[in-house]
Amino acid sequence: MINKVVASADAAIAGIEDGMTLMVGGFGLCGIPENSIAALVRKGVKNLTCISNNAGVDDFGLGLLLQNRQIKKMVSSYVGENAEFERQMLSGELEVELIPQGTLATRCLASGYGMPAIFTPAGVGTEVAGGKEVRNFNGTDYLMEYAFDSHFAIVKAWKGDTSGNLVFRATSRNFNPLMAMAGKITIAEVEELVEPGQLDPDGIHTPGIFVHRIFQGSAYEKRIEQRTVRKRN
Amino acid sequence: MINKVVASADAAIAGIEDGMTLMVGGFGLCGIPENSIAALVRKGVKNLTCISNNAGVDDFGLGLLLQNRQIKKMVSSYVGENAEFERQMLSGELEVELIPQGTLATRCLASGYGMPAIFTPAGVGTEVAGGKEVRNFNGTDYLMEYAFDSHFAIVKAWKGDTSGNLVFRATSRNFNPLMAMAGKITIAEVEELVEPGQLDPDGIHTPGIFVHRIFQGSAYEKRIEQRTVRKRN
Amino acid sequence: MLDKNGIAKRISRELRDGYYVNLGIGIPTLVANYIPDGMNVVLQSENGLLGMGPFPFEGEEDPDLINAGKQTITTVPGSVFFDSAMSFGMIRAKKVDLTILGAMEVSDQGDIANWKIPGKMVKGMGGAMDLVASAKNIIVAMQHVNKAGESKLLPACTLPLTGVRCVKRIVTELAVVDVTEAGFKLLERAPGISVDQIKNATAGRLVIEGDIPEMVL
Amino acid sequence: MLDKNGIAKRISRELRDGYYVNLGIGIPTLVANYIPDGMNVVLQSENGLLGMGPFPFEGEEDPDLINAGKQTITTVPGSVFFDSAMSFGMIRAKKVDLTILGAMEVSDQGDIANWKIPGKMVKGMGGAMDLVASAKNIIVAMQHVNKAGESKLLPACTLPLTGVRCVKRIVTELAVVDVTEAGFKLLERAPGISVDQIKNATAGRLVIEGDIPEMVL
Repeated sequence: MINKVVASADAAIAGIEDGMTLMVGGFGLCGIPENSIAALVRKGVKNLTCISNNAGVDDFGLGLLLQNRQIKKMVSSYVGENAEFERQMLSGELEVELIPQGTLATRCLASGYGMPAIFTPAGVGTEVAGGKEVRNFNGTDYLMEYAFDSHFAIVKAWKGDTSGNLVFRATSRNFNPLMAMAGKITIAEVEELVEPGQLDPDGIHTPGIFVHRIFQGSAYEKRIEQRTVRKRN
Repeated sequence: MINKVVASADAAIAGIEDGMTLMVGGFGLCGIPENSIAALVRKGVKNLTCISNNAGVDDFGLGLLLQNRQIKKMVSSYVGENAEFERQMLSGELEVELIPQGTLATRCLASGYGMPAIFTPAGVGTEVAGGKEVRNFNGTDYLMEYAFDSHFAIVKAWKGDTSGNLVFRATSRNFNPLMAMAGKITIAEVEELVEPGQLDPDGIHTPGIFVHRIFQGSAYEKRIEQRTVRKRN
Repeated sequence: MLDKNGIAKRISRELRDGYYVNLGIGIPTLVANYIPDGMNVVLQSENGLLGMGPFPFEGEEDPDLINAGKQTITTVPGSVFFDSAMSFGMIRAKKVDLTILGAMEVSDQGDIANWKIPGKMVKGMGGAMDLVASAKNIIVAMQHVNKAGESKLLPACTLPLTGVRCVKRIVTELAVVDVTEAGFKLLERAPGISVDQIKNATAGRLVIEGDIPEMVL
Repeated sequence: MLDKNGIAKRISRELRDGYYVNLGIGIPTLVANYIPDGMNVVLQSENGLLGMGPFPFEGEEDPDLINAGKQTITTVPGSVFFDSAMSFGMIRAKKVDLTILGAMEVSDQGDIANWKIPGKMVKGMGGAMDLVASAKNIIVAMQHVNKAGESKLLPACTLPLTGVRCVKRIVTELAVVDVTEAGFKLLERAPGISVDQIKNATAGRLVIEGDIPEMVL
């Protein structure tokens, strides 16, 4: 097996330069690559375009890059709950492209599967359709949407082996396996790094062929955005 | 959870009528729905169109339906190793549509994911491209291929729970999860049927929402087409 | 006049045994509290879960286990996790039987607006555009009139659209209406609400045929 | 003149550490026997496996574990199984570094024919059309001439095509040639084979520049 292990988050993000496009996994703060984001803050690369379902909160997740003025453009489906984001967007410092969540996911899938474009009914008849090709199949209109083109994808998995095979846990899976497939260079951070053969070959979500660099992250904070509980009776 | 269990293979194939289109999982004889095929032979439905990567061998798999003259048309990527198939095809009794294997798989995926068409470079410039729309993206030509439309999908899994969640084993996965997603009505036979909660929710390949009927098969023969071994030193 | 829980309770009567259901944020989430005993309904959360359970007990929150509203949740036996492409795949392929979501405006052709108010901070459509474009059955849970007393059931939406000609049924604090070729068709009145009150609160075309029964909750 | 194992051995010199490789049926399968010690090469089998191992020991065959040629095989530590859509997804997305397959004919523009002979029973293209359309590097392992002594390296294929302008390199019993704008470019001679022998066996345009070295095996 091919060894994809790098020593640290800082080593993993080598080659990420000003102006590049990054895909960043996670849904809200769930399943985000915390260690890699911290390394990007340390590195200080600027003018990034980030394709990510959300933009973090003010002081966590991609919010840390926003605080540090490292992001030029966000491509997301939902960017609420982030005052600094709102300020930068309204002041024109930050460019925002909003995309339906399923379209975002499927454009990642298209990249990973080598399909240049897909058809989806999401957004037909809305401002999202502006400038896009509309095509009717069997009486239904669909928008043609293109595969994403990004320099790097950065994802977070639960477990991974040294050859880059990844397993995700619960809903922290979300966009991670899709972006892992879509990156020209894919960086994976994992909570637990194991040797090849220690993951069930039937249970791997992302085959290592899609992953170029892997490292075991540390000190995961896993912040909860909406802590909702019920009382014990 | 919703209970999808039916009593037998014969009960599972209820509603399959003459002239219908069926997707049948498996690659060669690996991962084929043996019990359901036997039930189709017993039922004797005729003029079937079968979408399946292969056509079995003379006396096993879909070959049993061919022997019994139940198939009008095969949609496959490879149909070698079947003398009865060859005889029926050359005599004009059997219609055959050959499709590149990746196109076959992706047309199933398209159905399962509600995408009316996909683009693939496979077959560009060959006779497979005949009559199809060719479209250039970023300097490469692609064929537009349509999602499959079938009445039933019949798949074989290793384990399944009563709500239809499926887990496949090794390379018997192949087309099974794709066809499971693509069927208007999906029938799954499993080697072991368990209660909801007994399968790892992170390790399920096909969510039960795609499966309409499930039953535990019996007496799996699992015939091997090419028994290749090496000597112990 | 119904409160939010009343709207949710009325919508729960639209559930059928064996349904897979996607519940939006707000009133739709409350519908989960009124699933009839013994009825098997599976909740889909578009961030990658089939079989959403109730909120966790305090101290048992799992940061890796949230719903599309980013709330901590639990699973039920038979739950399954998947990625976002498969999640919207099953939505797009119409495997989800019923989608219940909120709206700012609905037109009498079934258009819906629920994601953007010009001049205000736009948070994004999330999965709403995918859900409304693909759902085989959409019920909207909403207030009949806004805080200024203006109808939200309109001849045409004034806000940017989320989807066109997709809403099938609307449940409000005043009424249940279906979207038909002829406009909003009044089906039921909320307890104590008159047909005239509903007429006055509805700006879009309203079809009233025969006696309009009061809702059974 | 090389035998089949010789061709496979020569092709094995094209492997690089860290490559993901798809091997077709026939001579390409033999390449697996010549992977240099210590080189990490991962074999992809398009029926849904990364990390194909050797054939099983007798008695250890697993009917659920086969390769694309339907042969019983084994896995290696770190192997992973996936469905056919993901398998061809990774092929289409050019994640497989090298594809080695057989051919009936190759043209001097890189067209390949390897799936159909008119008048004979057509078995189907299997995954060949996907592989040749998408591979970032394709090496063809084939005989230079057919049993009748006719060249299979042609100005244009006579058989139905599998793919167009896709073959990069060809290894035969006589030679190694690259497909270039100017036609087949002769790179190496098989041991004991002269340039003239190769010329005589090649019907397509053949570019010969300088001294042509003998293969190192």
